[in-house]
Amino acid sequence: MFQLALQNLLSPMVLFFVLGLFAALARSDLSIPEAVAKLLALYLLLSIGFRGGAELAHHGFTGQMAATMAAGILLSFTTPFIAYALLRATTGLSATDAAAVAAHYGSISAVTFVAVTGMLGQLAIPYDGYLVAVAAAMETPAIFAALWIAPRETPMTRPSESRGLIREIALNGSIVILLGALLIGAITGQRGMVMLKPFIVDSFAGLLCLFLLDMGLITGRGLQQGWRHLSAAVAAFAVVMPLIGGTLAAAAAAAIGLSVGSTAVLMTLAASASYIAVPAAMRLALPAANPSIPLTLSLGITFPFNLLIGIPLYIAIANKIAQ
Amino acid sequence: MFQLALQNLLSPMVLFFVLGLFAALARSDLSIPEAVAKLLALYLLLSIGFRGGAELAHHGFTGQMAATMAAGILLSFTTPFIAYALLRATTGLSATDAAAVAAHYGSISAVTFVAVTGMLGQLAIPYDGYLVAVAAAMETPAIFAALWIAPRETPMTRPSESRGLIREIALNGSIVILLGALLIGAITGQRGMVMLKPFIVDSFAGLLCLFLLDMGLITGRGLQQGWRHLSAAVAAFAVVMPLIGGTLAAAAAAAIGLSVGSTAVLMTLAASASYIAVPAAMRLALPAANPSIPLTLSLGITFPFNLLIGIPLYIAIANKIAQ
Amino acid sequence: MFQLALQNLLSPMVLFFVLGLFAALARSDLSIPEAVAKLLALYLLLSIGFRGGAELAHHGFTGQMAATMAAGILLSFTTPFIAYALLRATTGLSATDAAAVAAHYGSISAVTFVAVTGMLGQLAIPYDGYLVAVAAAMETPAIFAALWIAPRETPMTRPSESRGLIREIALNGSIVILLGALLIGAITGQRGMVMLKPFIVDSFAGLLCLFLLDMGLITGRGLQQGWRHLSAAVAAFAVVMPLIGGTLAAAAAAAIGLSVGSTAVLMTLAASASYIAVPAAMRLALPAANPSIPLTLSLGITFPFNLLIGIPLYIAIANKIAQ
Amino acid sequence: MIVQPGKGAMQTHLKKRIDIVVEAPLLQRVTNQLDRENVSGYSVMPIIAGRGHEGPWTSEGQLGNASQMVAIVCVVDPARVDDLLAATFDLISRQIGHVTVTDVHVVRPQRF
Amino acid sequence: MIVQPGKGAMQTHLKKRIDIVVEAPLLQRVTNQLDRENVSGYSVMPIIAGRGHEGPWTSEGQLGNASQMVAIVCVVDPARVDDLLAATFDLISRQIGHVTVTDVHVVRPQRF
Amino acid sequence: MIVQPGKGAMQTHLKKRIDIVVEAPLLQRVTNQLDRENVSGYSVMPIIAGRGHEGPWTSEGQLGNASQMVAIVCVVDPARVDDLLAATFDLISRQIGHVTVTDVHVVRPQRF
Ligand SMILES: Nc1ncnc2c1ncn2[C@@H]1O[C@H](COP(=O)(O)O)[C@@H](O)[C@H]1O
Ligand SMILES: Nc1ncnc2c1ncn2[C@@H]1O[C@H](COP(=O)(O)O)[C@@H](O)[C@H]1O
Ligand SMILES: Nc1ncnc2c1ncn2[C@@H]1O[C@H](COP(=O)(O)O)[C@@H](O)[C@H]1O
Ligand code: NA
Ligand code: NA
Ligand code: NA
Repeated sequence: MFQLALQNLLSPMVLFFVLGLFAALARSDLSIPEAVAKLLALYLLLSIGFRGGAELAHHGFTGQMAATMAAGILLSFTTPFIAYALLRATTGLSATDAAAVAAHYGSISAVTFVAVTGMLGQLAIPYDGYLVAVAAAMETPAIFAALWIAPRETPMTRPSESRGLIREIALNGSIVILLGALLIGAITGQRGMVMLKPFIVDSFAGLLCLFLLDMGLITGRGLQQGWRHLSAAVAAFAVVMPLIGGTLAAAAAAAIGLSVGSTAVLMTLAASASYIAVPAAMRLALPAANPSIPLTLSLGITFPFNLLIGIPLYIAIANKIAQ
Repeated sequence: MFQLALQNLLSPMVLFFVLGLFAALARSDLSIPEAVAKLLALYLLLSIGFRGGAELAHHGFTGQMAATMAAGILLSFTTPFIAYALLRATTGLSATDAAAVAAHYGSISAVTFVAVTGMLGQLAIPYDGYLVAVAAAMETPAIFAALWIAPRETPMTRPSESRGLIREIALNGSIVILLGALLIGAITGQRGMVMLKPFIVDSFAGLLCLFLLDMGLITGRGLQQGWRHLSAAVAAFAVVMPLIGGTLAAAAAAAIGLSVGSTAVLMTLAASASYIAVPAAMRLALPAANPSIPLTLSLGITFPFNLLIGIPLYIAIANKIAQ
Repeated sequence: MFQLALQNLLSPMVLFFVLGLFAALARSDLSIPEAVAKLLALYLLLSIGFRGGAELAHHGFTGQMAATMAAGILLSFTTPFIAYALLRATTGLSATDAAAVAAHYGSISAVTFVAVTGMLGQLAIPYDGYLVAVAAAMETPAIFAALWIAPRETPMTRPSESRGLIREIALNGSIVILLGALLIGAITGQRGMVMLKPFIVDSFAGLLCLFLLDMGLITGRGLQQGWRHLSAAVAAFAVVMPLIGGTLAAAAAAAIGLSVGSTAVLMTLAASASYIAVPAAMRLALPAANPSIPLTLSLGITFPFNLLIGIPLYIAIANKIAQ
Repeated sequence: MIVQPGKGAMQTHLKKRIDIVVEAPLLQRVTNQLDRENVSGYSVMPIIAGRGHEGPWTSEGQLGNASQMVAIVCVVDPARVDDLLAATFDLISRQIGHVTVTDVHVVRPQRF
Repeated sequence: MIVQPGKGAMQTHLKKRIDIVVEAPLLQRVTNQLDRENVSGYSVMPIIAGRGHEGPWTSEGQLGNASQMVAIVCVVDPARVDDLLAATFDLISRQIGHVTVTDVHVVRPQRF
Repeated sequence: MIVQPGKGAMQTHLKKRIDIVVEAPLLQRVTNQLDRENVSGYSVMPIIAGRGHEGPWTSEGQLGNASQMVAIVCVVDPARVDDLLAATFDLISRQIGHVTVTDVHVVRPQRF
């Protein structure tokens, strides 16, 4: 376990994240253009999507896959209720703000997903390809849970807008690319893999480093701006909630009988909090919520917590409980 | 032939194009930053240019090359007259609009060129390196043909501007990078190829996928906006004209005695319609033409037609007629 | 020597630079988006930083390293005095302009550093990894020297600003990424190298070509605009000063007993002039200086001089004097 | 307003330029609203950084657009300003953003 | 105009800000024209999306610039407005685009 | 100003829009200054090319930001203009750049 944590902390990926964090906190002018950050995110999602699909082509559809998918959706829909209750009990956040934060923590962080697959790759621990689909399926149920929870003071103005909102959430870019690449990987299988391997597999670690450098930079900048929004209780939530989510996922994974790698991935997904898809959705659906609070929590505390401590912990636990 | 079409349709490249098309038509917010799209285009042109040059270094200057070059220029200059006559006979387009569309179809699409080389690479069918130079040479003659055809109602204001126009057309970015990389490939030959192979060859398929994803996105968005500019007759032109161009090129290729791969490439070039270089040139040279019409036709109909149906068809025909 | 110069001139890197130069001077609209240029620069710095660190992990800290570091800092701090004296004696530049130019020539060009390592890689001549740290250390002393030299007509307005300036200079992005990647390379050593090699090593030559294409473009555009700022004496300075800096570095390298590769790198660093970090610092510290003069000199004359003639010359000399 | 009568004097006409600064996720809602109001057109311009009541932000390195702002510029006839302000006020007042109205003169009034 | 006389009162002077929105391929023609008219300078600002009579467009993922617009901002002396409108009208009227003129005040009048 | 009284008439209020065009390396100095002056906010907009007394520049392919300009837009109460001009004049006058002030109307005056 300690060995694992150290190996994680001393991986180039994590070190580049720390470098970015340091640069931002030291107010260096190091910066990565927005277009580059978006290219890197697109590449990483496309890569894990495609590889998941190619792996899926080997194994086909199984009952385990259906069970894991159901578990993921359930986790995404139920954890917001836990998160909301916890926030209302332990912090002074308003009902609207608490609901918005709950949506972020029920949903998942595609970037954290990428990070755990990178770490598993380093350790040569395999995971099931269909988890890409599970990740995509876990993005949105939490949003609907949060809209259910949130006080309905501000009525959605137009039905056309709320229809628009559902489409925007269901078809957001990261879901489309993840599922699309998964499908293409499944269709083209080994043949596609041979063609794309130099780009999709060989360059992965290097581009992940560059991406985590950027994540470090924006995490650091977010913390510099956002810390004043955070009471100690709110900050504590951002560490406790991933552990709750991860524990629930561990129980589900054990019940389903997932492998070590898949258990670790499901735990990480449940433990992660969105900071791309859900923040945008909340600006449309819950405009009265203060956007800085969930962003600072998920990007500034939960993401580094998961990257530095959570992921090795989840892998270690998966090692214990999975067969 | 059917086998070939299926293999094309199920290639990762085409599937990523379809994914982008789907995302745009479903109004997903998936998007690729402009800077990334331009990087991908630059990379692809540089790669096929350099590889063409390195191949050329092997074979040197031949009579066949000169003949193919002449054929390409002739095709580019003459097909606008056919296109114009066809449009005026079968559609209600004004003389100016018809001339502008004709320029697009006489010229070539560098992206379609990249696609056919990708497809040939997959099938392990070689083509002659000098076709890169032929492609570059085919970009501009059509523009001059169209200016010749177009009614001269709106006189070019200044001689300095029309001189400027010729320079802008002859030295547009894609021509410079194609020919420049060709030259550098020819000069550095095998030595350069060894140095650059991981970047220029190995990553090609993956980056082409990403690029075609973007092409799918902009094609879908273009169709959404542009379809209302299109009558059935105008839309039909966008499918018929590539077949006419391809047939003429097939005849030329047979007369010259080109190989299967080179015949397929020349047919594809003639069948393709510009949507980067010529649209910009038309805004300067024929401002009275409606820019949406040729763009919707070439990007929204002819490009997907060539990608999905045309290219496998041209390869199949080339297989029949070439030695 | 002649052989070496030819091999340099006919390397794909230099040819792509020349292509960019040609395109800019011919006013082609070929262009590389700013975001892409910044990605390429980031990648190249990260790559040489990381490789330097991985190499360092092998050899550890040595006295030679400390001596070279000291020599580099000394060169950076002292050459501005020489440059200033030379400029004031031979050109009509004002004291402020001369001081600003001197800062550029005392400091180093990270891009030229990348170019010499590319050239040495092609020739399979190794150099010491710690030179990355030396390069980073040489960036800033020249700036302080120039502020010392410059006439103090325009007082820095606020102490907080001049403190800010020092931080900005010391923590500018290229220094942070170079040193950060060096550290990460040193920490992760061989293990990290295996993971990142396809990205960091294999793609290096190709991405360097693309980067030098961009450098050619901006050099050409800079020359087009900037030549009218240049008298013959000022232009001559931009060729003479690198030779002076290179000579001083050669003497230092010989005294320390550096290898051929390391001697060539130290000479190139001393001979190079900044055009990213120092220009920005000068706008803050010496606003009265005309920014076009040093930029045109360092980017328009000294960089191409070093790339085309200087680097092969420094390698040839290093071959003579080093053991 | 007649600018400098003389050789090239061009008649110009008063219009209003409306600048709407909103959160990026809201962009499409606002342009949909402008479409519904039948404005002749609008242009979207990027904002790369800023500061407001919530503190500073920058687009650098960002993956999502939730914390970013964009500017929508729309030149309209003065007679339309009030309707447009009313139409966008609903949207803007619930979210982060603001609207300014400026007098501008144009040469071809029928375009707007 | 004297803005608030008092400790730091700064004298400001009336100038005109000309905003020219044109198709991107036309950019250089317009700036060449401004150069010929000897304006003291101009700034080019990006437009990333928009809608006009031809429908909406966006720069996202675009390879060419044919369907894009850019904004050219030029601050000039009021006395120059008419000439500049006449000089650019030729270009703009044949293409897609429009021009607005706004009153602005500056501190250092001799710069423009 | 009351824009068209009637069904949706919205009361608008006079504010000033200050556009500061400065060299990119100076951006943070200017925004620090605005922070010190306690403005309610500002937006930074990109400039991608331009021409001034030193000749033309473009951001295309650039690695550094030394030769680039950015625009800082700040909407403020008319009473604050003079202080802000004085505060930024110090910075701008030593460097390359300029400042314009424009009358604008807003709906929610208390925001600025
Ligand atoms: N006075 C202002 N002038 C210009 N832009 C502003 C101003 N106030 C706010 N903004 C912009 O609007 C965003 C949101 O501001 P706020 O609504 O105060 O949270 C800021 O980050 C700025 O980009
Ligand atoms: N009223 C307007 N206000 C602001 N921008 C406009 C307006 N009308 C048109 N535009 C811009 O100019 C482009 C061309 O418009 P049009 O000339 O109507 O085809 C549009 O796509 C917009 O970017
Ligand atoms: N009259 C002007 N209108 C708009 N922008 C200008 C003007 N003059 C200068 N600029 C901008 O400010 C930069 C510096 O100009 P200058 O201070 O004249 O060297 C130019 O490159 C333009 O981007
Ligand atoms: Na979660
Ligand atoms: Na054609
Ligand atoms: Na130097």
